Amino acid sequence: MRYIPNSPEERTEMLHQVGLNSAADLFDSIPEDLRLARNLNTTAALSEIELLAGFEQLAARNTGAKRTSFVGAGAYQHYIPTIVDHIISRSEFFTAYTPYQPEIAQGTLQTIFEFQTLVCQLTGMEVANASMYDGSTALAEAVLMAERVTKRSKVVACGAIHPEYLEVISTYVQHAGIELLHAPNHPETGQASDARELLDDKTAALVVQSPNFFGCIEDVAALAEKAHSVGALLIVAITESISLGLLKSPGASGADIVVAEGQSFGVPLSFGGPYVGLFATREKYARQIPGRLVGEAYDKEGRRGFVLTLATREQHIRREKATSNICTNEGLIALAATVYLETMGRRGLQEVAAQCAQKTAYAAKRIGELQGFSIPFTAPRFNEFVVRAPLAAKQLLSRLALERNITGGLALSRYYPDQPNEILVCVTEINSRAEIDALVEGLASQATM
Amino acid sequence: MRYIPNSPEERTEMLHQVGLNSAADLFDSIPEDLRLARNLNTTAALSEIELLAGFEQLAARNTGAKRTSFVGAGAYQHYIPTIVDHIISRSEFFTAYTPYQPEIAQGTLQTIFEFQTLVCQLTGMEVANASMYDGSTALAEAVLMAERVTKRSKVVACGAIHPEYLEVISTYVQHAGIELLHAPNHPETGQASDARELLDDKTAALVVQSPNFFGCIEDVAALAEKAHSVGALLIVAITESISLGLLKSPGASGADIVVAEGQSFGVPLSFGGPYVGLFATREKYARQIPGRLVGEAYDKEGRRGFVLTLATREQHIRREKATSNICTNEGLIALAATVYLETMGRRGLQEVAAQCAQKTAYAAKRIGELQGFSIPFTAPRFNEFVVRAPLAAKQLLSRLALERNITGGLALSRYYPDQPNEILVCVTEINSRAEIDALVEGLASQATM
Amino acid sequence: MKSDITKVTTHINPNEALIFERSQPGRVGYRLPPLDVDEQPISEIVPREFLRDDDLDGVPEVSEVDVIRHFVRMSTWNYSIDQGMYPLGSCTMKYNSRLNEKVARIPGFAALHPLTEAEDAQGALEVIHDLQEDLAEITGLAGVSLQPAAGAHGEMTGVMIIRAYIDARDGAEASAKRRTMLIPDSAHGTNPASAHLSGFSVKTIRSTTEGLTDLAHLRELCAGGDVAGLMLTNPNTLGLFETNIQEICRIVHDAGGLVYMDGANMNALVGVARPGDMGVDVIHLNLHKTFSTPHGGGGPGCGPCCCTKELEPFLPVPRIVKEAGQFKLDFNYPQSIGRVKAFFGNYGMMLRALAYIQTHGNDGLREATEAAVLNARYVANGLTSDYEKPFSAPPMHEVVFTDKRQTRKGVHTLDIAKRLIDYGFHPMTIYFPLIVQGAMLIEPTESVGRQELDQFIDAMRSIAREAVEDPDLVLNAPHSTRIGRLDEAAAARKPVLRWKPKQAAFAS
Amino acid sequence: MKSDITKVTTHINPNEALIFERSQPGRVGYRLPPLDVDEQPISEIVPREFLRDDDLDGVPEVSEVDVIRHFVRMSTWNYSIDQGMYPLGSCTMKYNSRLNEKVARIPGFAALHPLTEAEDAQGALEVIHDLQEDLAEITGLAGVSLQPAAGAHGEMTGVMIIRAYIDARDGAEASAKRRTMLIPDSAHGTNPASAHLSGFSVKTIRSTTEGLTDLAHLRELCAGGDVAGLMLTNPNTLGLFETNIQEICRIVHDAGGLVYMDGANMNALVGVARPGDMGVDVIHLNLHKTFSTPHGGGGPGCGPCCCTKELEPFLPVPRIVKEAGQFKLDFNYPQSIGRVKAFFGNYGMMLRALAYIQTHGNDGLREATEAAVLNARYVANGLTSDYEKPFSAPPMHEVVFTDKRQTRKGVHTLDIAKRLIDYGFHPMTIYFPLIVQGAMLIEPTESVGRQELDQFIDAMRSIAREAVEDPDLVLNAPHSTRIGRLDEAAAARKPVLRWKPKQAAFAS
Ligand SMILES: Cc1ncc(COP(=O)(O)O)c(C=O)c1O
Ligand SMILES: Cc1ncc(COP(=O)(O)O)c(C=O)c1O
Repeated sequence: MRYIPNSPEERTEMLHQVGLNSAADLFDSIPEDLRLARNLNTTAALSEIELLAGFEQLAARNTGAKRTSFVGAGAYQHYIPTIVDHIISRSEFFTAYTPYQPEIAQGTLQTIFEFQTLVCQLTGMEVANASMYDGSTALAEAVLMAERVTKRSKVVACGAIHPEYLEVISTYVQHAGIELLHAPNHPETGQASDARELLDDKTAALVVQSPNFFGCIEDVAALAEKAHSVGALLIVAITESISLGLLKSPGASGADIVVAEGQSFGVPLSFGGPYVGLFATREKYARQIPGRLVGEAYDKEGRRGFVLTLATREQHIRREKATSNICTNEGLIALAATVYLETMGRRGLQEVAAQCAQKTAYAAKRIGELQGFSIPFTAPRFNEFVVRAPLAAKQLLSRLALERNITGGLALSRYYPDQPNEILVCVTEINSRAEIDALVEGLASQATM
Repeated sequence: MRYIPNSPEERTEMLHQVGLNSAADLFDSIPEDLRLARNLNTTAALSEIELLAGFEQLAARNTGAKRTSFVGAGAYQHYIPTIVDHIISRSEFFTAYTPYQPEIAQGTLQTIFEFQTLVCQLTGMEVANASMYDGSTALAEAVLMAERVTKRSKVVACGAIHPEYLEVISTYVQHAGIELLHAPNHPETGQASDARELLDDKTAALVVQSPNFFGCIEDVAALAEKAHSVGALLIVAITESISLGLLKSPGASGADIVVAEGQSFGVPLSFGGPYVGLFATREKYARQIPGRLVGEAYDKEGRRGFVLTLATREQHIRREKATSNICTNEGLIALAATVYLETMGRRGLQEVAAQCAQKTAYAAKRIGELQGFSIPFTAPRFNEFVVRAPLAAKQLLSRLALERNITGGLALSRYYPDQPNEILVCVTEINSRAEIDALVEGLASQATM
Repeated sequence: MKSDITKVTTHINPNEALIFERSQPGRVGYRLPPLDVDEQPISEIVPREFLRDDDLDGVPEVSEVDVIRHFVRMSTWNYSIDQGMYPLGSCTMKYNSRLNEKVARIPGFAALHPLTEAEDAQGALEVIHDLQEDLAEITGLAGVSLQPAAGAHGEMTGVMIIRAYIDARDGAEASAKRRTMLIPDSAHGTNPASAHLSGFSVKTIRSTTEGLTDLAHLRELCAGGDVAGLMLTNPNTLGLFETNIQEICRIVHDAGGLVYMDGANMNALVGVARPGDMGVDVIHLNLHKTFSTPHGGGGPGCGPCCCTKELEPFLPVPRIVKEAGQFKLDFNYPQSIGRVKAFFGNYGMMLRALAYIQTHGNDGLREATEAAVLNARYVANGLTSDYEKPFSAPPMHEVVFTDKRQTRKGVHTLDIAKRLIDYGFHPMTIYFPLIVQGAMLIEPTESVGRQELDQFIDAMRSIAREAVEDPDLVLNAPHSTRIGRLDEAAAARKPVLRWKPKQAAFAS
Repeated sequence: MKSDITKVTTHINPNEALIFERSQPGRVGYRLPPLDVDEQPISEIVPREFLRDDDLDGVPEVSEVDVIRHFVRMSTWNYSIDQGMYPLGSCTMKYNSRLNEKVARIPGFAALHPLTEAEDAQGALEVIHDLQEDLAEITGLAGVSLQPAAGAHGEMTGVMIIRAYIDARDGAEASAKRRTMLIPDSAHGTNPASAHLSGFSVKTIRSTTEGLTDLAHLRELCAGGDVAGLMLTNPNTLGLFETNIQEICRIVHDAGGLVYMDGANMNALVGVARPGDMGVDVIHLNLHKTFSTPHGGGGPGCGPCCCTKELEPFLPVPRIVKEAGQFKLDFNYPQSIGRVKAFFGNYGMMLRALAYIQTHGNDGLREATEAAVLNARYVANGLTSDYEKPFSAPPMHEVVFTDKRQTRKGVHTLDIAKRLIDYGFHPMTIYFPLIVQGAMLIEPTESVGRQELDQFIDAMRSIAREAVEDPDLVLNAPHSTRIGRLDEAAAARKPVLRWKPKQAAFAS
């Protein structure tokens, strides 16, 4: 096996050196009847040529990957600067472990420190951790943290949170004695309705996503004020982090915990992962944060370095009393996001966000003018919006795919069977005007059939 | 411009610091009337997205790149281990210059020393240089070196040398007062004919390619003996270096200078370049070698290192009296070849060569049995052979391409208009039995049309 | 076999400031295509009060060249697998194949949106399905979910499955009395943390002086009738195979509990023995350990959860199933614990792991296990003369030593670890497992050749000598790195967790 | 602006033996698909006497992991552009864009065979054609061949074109009397070497004390009537623009000669001035300098040859031409000097150079030139107080200083260069051009930011101080590298150019 340095001959010599006759002897401590007497029933070894051919064939059957796409809904296609992949492919980064030995891991540690800083700057918060698995688990952890911080057990979730995020929250909190309430969204605006009646002095947190699942920008400041008025925390979730280049930061609007999916920052769609969860909060809650934190430190000569810190929060020290069970996080993806953010920089992030908003406005305007189509929600939007079609969305979309090789959006019926005609459309800087116009024509042609 | 670190503001400050008002002032020493008053008439700046889309479109028009191919003739498709590209993409290798400062270039120097050693081992020679531009220029330089070494001016080239190599030799020697003679090949065997009548005491070198352009393995030992009998050198050229894994080394057969195209060692076809020329000879001629040489050296503490050596042969010291004008060579491609050779290793090189020979034998046998087709040359072959078709090769091949998406080989009429029906077919480890069978069927179907 | 122990020397290494300290107004590292739709005033699209008003103050402005140099320079400060042996016990730092990286970047996978309709993502779903089948075969456990993003996530999933199963089996009321999870004192911290997340209270099982689970104590704890399950690592974190595993499972099962196995150490078992055959009910795997998906400086991982047919109905949804040659998402598992992550999990890691399995082939998987255990045995053999080996049983894929002999001279595990750096090695895992005072847990993996193992053994022995002859040399190590030991206590006392512009640095 | 001059520190760095010293019988790093045709005895395919009989003795046997670690470790011994400023004068070490690397690897190009029929390679040929057009526009010279593989190769091509042109113009006999090529004493070594390859004898032109071509001497040499041409570098290798270029061309032309320009220094001119407009007849470019194709530790390069319409018929064949929207190979140039390389030249470099040109855009190309010249001017400005600047004229893209002041204390250019390494910089080009005693030729290029330029200036100044206060410190530099200065004299005296097995090492 070409990945194993020692040749069979060398291994035989080593076996003798440790006083054994055969490789089988290495497993003497395993009871005879537990040892597998046969070969595993997995494939025989493949060469690179065969293996690549096999995966290329599989990839070719992912017809969806080749289409012009307007699907977002928690995973977004954005331009990824070429250097991102080159840097995360450096042996020194991708084949290193968690930086437990700072003297030989400063490369990883300083990049995480930069990541934490960037997350704070973008979210408008004071502290951020070294990453969570993804946006959905970060949100679930935020809910658990709110319960720890407030010692309250009720959590109110605004309606238009990504349905899969809501499912993950429910899974996480099911044994934590937390009562999860859902506040409906306003049918016209599409924004969170006045949740005041659900909020009370038992409420640990009000949870809102902005822009929400339907693309509507929420009035975060107003919600923060409502939450704070009953002593609850406001948790803001963001699935489209590029929006932070244009929209007021949750921090500036009064959020107490901000979580986000960082995939939009230079991470390929890759059928849903690996992505990276961003987690930020107020300095006063720093010791309640789940996951790893990197901090500044100095050696005897006063040289600056960085180390994993506040470890007493974590499972390897606190065990069952830890702030979370997370250990391995999304290090390399956090690095990718860091490279992306530093490459795009201050002006690039602003321009990407502005282009998304402009192109989306253009698309929404043109689709809104189409015979038979309407745009139900009136709230301001960033780069996603709901379209109400004159026919079943699934049917319309599969025709669009077949006839024009366009994935026109997400049929909301996937999550809301009672909304068969609604499509969630996403437009980013990747979508050219020509593609948008093709989508509009495609929709028009379907309506008039 | 994102590749230029200093911002316009910074550059303005710097201009003032050096006492200038504008960028234009930087060019005061250029006469006014020579300064370009307009913008260059090249394209406006493109973003990564636009640029990649443009090149992808161009690439899509290279329909030949997508076909099953049996073309060799000096450039061969072989399996390239994935790690080759990863290693040559290391910043430390591909963004370094020629190793002029050994203290901070040992990475490059040690790899070149390994390259030189591997070339010696494979060719059976005693010294090898750090690379030439490619096989064709390496051969031309070999001819010039033979003239220097022997102080003789006549060079005899066996007939079946790659036509483009012959053209390059003619260009190189046209002003060197060298007379270039061509010895015809034997019509049945396809091997070099007895060139004895052309050899005399004015002959600097006999030049032979093996396997030759028609795929025939030459009797190098016999030719060496002929050359040496008149005091001439034998120069052996190899276009398919993989053959060295199976065939007797030129050194073992008495060659004095061996040059080869190293493309087969892990280098993509890339429409003809960059490739890498291998150049090896006898130790006694070391000071006559063109190009760079790396040698072992030690520092004060006796630590081993490597340096560029015997520089007195080279242009930067010897100027017009140098052994060659070459300066920049093919460093990174030599590195790729080194990675390839070390990854395949002793056994891998033997297996690749054996598979090429076996599959070629299979293909030749099946095609030879086809109604109307014949295999003109009887000499033993490695992985190429000539097929004589019952119709015009160009026509046959374009039909094969159209109907079966197979490039069946090279129409020899490209170089030999008097051989309209002949096809040079190459089979490597990349070509599966199924592909070979498809070629055979394809040929058969064409014959019976 | 004595080797030349100087694996490293010192050489110039670039310094590099924080990117925020490098930033210069007006520098840019990007370019986008010009906006191709008619631009409207942004405030007509988004009302002013919702717009950012800080102009992204503080976000760096640098050129592409600055970025490349920034990260390339910082990268040279890291030790990595590609530079050599990385013997972190319990972490299985094996070679990360370049081939697998290439596979994960094939556009047909990398550009595929997770909400693509199943019929347009058949290839991607087949990969998930095939990997599920392979992992089921390797573990001997039929039900598999690839959704968990890492080991701890898989633990949480597995423990929740146990809870849901018992709820269904005994009914809510009876189940409510079973809220105890048994965990050995040698277990990894994520085990109790995950049990806690699932609402269990943890009871700790003692290990015997041989480093194995104390059966008597286990029986005693099981007697209470409140035991929902046991979380066992096997081979355990001391690198020892739990020889009584069958008996252990019997005891727990008889007490009405289920057995969870932490599969982090599967590199000792793949192709040799299967947890399912041992009586284990549910397990998590670390694809980023046993199946070589890159650790990436802390992740991403992938922590599949495998369980018995009986527990399968409780696995997270969606399940990826094959019906009439078609691959589809199946949400119809009413007893499922629910979703633990958006979409399908860390898909890119699944591609790499499947490539690993197919590249090795069934014989290669066993060969890797044998080579890994042999390397650990070889190191154990080479160090016993100089270091205290607390347990006599032959180690599997990793071996634990202690600093007992060195402490006499005031040299502790931390010092030995730091001194190893001067010899060019990444230190082993230290002070874990917690039950072993001054533990040094060494896992070479199969990816190290004999010469380097010899270098490592020689380095460790040389350090043992230094600890006697020149303790200060060891106490002040490392001596060859760009920075020395950092004051972690001070860092935790007044944590600085982000960069701030100098003037603002004092505020807050 | 004073900067923190510690650009580097020292850190552990891996040692690594030669692969031949690491090789172990039986190790393998490859796997091929099984042979899928019926195997015959090899000797039935190739007669025994033609088969290898040494079993490839000595060729290494290592695993894939060994190979990765081998090269990754060795790579860390290199300095590279990605680590910082690389001010090698005349070499134009600018940023190598990752985007260009990606372009060159697009399968439609990378997998394309050079003998593909033109109609099946239209995209590839269009790239060649477009690059030819762009280079013609940039140089102001209409005829372009991309066939030469590097600068020296382009020189040979250009000089042969001059010879062929004169043969055609004057007839063989008269032409035979024109065999002198004039080359300034400051020229790069490849110039005379290339002239010699084309059968010319070289006469050297003096430079004036201002560092420019001595017109009087030029006139004198031209008087002989034997002059075929002049090979001039402009800006010359002293970094100075030949202000009299028009007059120079006139003199040579009047004498019946042609003007060849060495375009290695085009980074000072692109978008600002065009050789064609100056009267130059033929030029070579170094795409691996001005157009940023990576230097790769010594190559590959690409040295296009550009010439006037008049000389176009003599360019190498095949030419790539556009006819009725189709791109084709045109061999029909009876006066061509012939082919200088198999196939089309270093195609991969052409892709990168075109990507460079399109990424910059016409304004960006000029911007890069301005930034490059400004950076050189800035360095010149910063060093004049401490180092001897032999020529007063303002430098273009590079500037030459000497060790004149430092030699008083016995410190020479070589020592200053080696000491720069301790400060984290790659040294400048030293002892070139030959006419300047103790030359230090500094070319920062546009790819360096102001802070690093300041670091460089500070480092140089600090070395100047050290040369006075502590000369030995400089004389024994570098002090921070894994090896010290190597004994190159001894290496050349008894050259060891390849590894040999120990026992055999003495034989031969
Ligand atoms: C024994 C053991 N269990 C569980 C874990 C947790 O796995 P992860 O870090 O992937 O969450 C680890 C890895 O650190 C481990 O070593
Ligand atoms: C002025 C000058 N001319 C010619 C050359 C030769 O170019 P190349 O090395 O590409 O052959 C160089 C590069 O070294 C140079 O600096």
